Amino acid sequence: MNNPYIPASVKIDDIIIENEAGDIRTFRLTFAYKKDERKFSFLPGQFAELSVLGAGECPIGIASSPTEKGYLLFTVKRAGVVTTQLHRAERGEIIGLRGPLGNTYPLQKMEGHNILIVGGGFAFTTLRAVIKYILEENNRKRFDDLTIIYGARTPGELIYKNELWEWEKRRDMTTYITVDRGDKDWKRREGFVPSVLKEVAPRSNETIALVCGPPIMIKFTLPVLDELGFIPESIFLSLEMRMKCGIGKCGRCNIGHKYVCKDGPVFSFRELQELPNEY
Amino acid sequence: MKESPNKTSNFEPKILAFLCNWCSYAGADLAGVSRFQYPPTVRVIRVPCSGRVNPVYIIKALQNGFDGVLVSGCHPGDCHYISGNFFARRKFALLKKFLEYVGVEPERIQFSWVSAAEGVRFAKIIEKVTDDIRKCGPLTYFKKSNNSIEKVI
Amino acid sequence: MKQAEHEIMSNVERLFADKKIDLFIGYEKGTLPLRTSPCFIDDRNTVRRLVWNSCCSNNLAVYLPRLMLHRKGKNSKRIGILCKGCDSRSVVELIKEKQVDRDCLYIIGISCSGIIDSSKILSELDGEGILSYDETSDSIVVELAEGERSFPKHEYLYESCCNCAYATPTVYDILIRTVQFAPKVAGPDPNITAFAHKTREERWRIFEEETSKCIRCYACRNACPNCYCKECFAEQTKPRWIGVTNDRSDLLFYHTMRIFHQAGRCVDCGACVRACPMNINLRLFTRVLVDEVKERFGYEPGVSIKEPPPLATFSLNDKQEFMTEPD
Amino acid sequence: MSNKGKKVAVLNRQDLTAFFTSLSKRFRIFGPSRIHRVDSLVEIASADAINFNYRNMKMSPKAFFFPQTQTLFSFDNESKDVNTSEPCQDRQRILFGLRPCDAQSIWLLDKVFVENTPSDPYYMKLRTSTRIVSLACTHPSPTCFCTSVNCGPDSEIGADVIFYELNGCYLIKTLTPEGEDVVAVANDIVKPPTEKELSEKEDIMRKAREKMKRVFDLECAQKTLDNFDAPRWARLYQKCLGCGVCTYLCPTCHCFDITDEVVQPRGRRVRTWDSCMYQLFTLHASGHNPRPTQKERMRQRIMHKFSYARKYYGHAFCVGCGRCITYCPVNVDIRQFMKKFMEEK
Repeated sequence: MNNPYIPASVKIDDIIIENEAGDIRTFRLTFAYKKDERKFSFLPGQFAELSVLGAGECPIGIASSPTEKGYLLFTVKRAGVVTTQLHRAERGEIIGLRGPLGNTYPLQKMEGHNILIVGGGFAFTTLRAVIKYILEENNRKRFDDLTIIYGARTPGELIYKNELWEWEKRRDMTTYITVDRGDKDWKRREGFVPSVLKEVAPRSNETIALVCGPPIMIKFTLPVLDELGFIPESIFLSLEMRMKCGIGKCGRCNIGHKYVCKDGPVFSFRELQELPNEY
Repeated sequence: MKESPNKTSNFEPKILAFLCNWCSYAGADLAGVSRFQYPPTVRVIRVPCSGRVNPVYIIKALQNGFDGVLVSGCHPGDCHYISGNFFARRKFALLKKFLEYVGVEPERIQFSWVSAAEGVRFAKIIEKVTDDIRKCGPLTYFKKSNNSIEKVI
Repeated sequence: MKQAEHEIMSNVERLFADKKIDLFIGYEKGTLPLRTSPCFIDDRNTVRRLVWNSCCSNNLAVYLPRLMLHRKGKNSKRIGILCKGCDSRSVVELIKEKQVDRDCLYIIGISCSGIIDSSKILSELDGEGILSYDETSDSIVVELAEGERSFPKHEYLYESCCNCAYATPTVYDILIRTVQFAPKVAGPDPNITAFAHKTREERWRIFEEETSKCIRCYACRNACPNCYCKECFAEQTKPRWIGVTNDRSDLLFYHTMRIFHQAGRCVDCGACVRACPMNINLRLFTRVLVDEVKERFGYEPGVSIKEPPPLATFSLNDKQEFMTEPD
Repeated sequence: MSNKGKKVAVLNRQDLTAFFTSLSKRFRIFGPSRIHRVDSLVEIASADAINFNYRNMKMSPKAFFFPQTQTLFSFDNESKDVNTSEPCQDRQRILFGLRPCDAQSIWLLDKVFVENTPSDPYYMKLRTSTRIVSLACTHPSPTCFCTSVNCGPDSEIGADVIFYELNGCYLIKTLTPEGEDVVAVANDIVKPPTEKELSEKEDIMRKAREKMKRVFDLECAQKTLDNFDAPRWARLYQKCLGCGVCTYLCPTCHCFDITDEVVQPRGRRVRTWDSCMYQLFTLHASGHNPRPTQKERMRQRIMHKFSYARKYYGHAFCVGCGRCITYCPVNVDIRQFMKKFMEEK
């Protein structure tokens, strides 16, 4: 009987330091054993528990899309005990991975609709996964136009920079990148994500909005989406809670009667309105 | 608590010593420089003052396999921070009494004053502490074992 | 006892009427026989809930640090609190440690003649349903299905109350003198001295056996007014001092350190002993520090606000007989 | 409780020892016995070690399936290779003398650890190797309220075999196939029940049920319970100390923590009990805490047992054993809460 608590071993192929402060790193992991890789089929929006033996586990969103074969990307900010150990890990080390866990972005519901992606800070990981999934050639035609609004506090805090500049040049999508406070050689937009969203004002009919970011950004983004005419059923949020088991048993990550690790992390705003606002 | 009667002399105790940077550490340094012989059973942690030693460190040491702990600081009045060792003296008085009361051999936790010029005194204290703890034998009843049986019943 | 109750109620009513306090912490009737429960009164007309009898066991000072934190900055009036002798000593300790300021409190002191240990009576009744209980000046009368039984109070007191030296509160704004029945003269506790005379191995076996009953529920820590740390050493993760399991050595570590953190601060109110669901006799180990501090530094916690705590001060000629001298 | 279809038999009191000796050949038997004035479920060698006049065990039986500390796997801290060999479980176990409320609590825990996929292998290993023989309650204690949470002194949910204590003999009802081979051991010493014994059992149970008048009605308390921001939540939590007594002694509380513990050179990932009443239970590494004060935590404990669990598992996660009432240091009484929810419209 397979044991959901035993992590599969994965090797760290590459570590990319994403921001100037150096406390956000992206880990490129490959499975040590082929049978684990085959079993690990996932879709954008899901997360996994990265496990460092001797330190513990932490839930991190899968930043790579299933279309990127052969490796998995995880972007980790140094915050607690496990993430500090992860940031001390070097290339070639073996760490543990448990997953895929949680539900995915509503890919069927998004088909044939426009997609608006609103991201903030380093919570852009699973959003990157869904963007890469949409931009895949045979997937791109299943979705209409794609608008991305992504912001961070300072230019140094932006993650996946080279991919951002690339997306800006593409014609089959529109990308708005903003920072709260630019520095001297920041030529692009400046301003908070919600205000940029109000200024850009994408059409709301036939559009699904995916939002993921720090609680403060979500608090100000939702009213703007409401003004623009987005109905709660078509706004999807990816939430972050303290998690341990990841399989709906340890009772820690619930919002009302739903477990964020099992029934989430992606919820429609309609669902969240029915649940008590304790998150 | 099975008290292992390992009183034979070949038991080499492992002792942790918190030495205050200004006096005891310098005293230990002097003992080494002047080639005074003392048993190599002591691992040293340098602390700014004997007052900096939190009892949690001492209990943590006993739990992680040390057989005894020595805390050594400046003589009362010599403290670089004026009153560090005075506060420490009160804290250690209570800690020693409490651990002795609950059943830890009093020789396992020892406190001393060694000034920077007392290399000989430092060597003699280490010898005395090592003999005392060798008499007590290895510390088994406080040590954390990694095959701790779970109460799975 | 009834007369003291009325005095408390009238005082609290007057305090609310004069707008001196906006919250009063007292005791209300418990839902279990021989038990009362802390209650928080915030307006005049619920003052009727307050009770006073020999089963008011909880130390109410435990709520003050978190209430102070909660009220910082808001210009709220004073907090009223009912204090027995030991509770008032806990309040003095909290004031001394800057967790509570004196002018934020309105203390109604009540001299106490010892609190009944309801588990002693209940275990004698062997789970018999108690319909109701009443109290005379020196005994508890319990009404059972088939008749009444009376229990003389001084035989069923908590150990801390048996040799309590501070039946009258050390700090108060109003003092209510109940009929004074003095507990035995405060002297060394017989079973503590009996424990002290055992051999070292025997004492350790008892210490290990008592702490091995612990299930890490932290009731002893959360019931103690002195344990107000925001993050307790037992739950720290950076660094992690002790393991989270109920491994024998972690339990020894936890209890050794939690008890030692009360050195020179513990007023021996017995709240930890009452709170422990596994009946660990914690007082057997906490009491030694209270006696040692009294004997070595001549200090008794919770008596005077101005006297500094023993470990926060020192004297040049503190005894140092325990120091190691090379022979 | 319908008797049809379920094998019922009667065992004389004196034959109990014989019943136990034949049982202990195949099973490890755990029964109630009083050690230092505390009733607990411990391994017993013979029938006379059992003490029958107990109200209920202090510790709930969940520790037999979901122990307070359980090693998930161990690893070598240097080479980081993992060893997932679980301790082998030798002979089958019997928990004898569980009260019906505790038996029902195990049925509820099965919903979390077994039916809620992916199922938990550690719990399954201990659960499948254990059979539950419950003993119906004849005189409940003042803190019992099982009749208010659709459980009862003779509830058969969760038990494999149930014993009813009559005067002079025991009426044994086999409830599940696993229970059959427990009773099969005593086939030669049991006899079919007579009408007198059956009616005697009925009125003993009726008397026990009457002793516990319903304290609150779960259905109508449910409606007002979901009012998440009702002012009463602000008054109920104030006296709670935030310790873990109620959750660690509760038979249906199943929250746990997973941590790594290293004692050089070996390490292990261990699962330990945790409590929603603790401050660090939901604290994020960023410092954000969705349940910052004791008000949210007390609300979570009540709501999870009486509202969330009903929506998620279809059954309230409370069996009315009363342990959280008896052992709370400040006498927080969950019956009082539920009565208040019922009275409030």
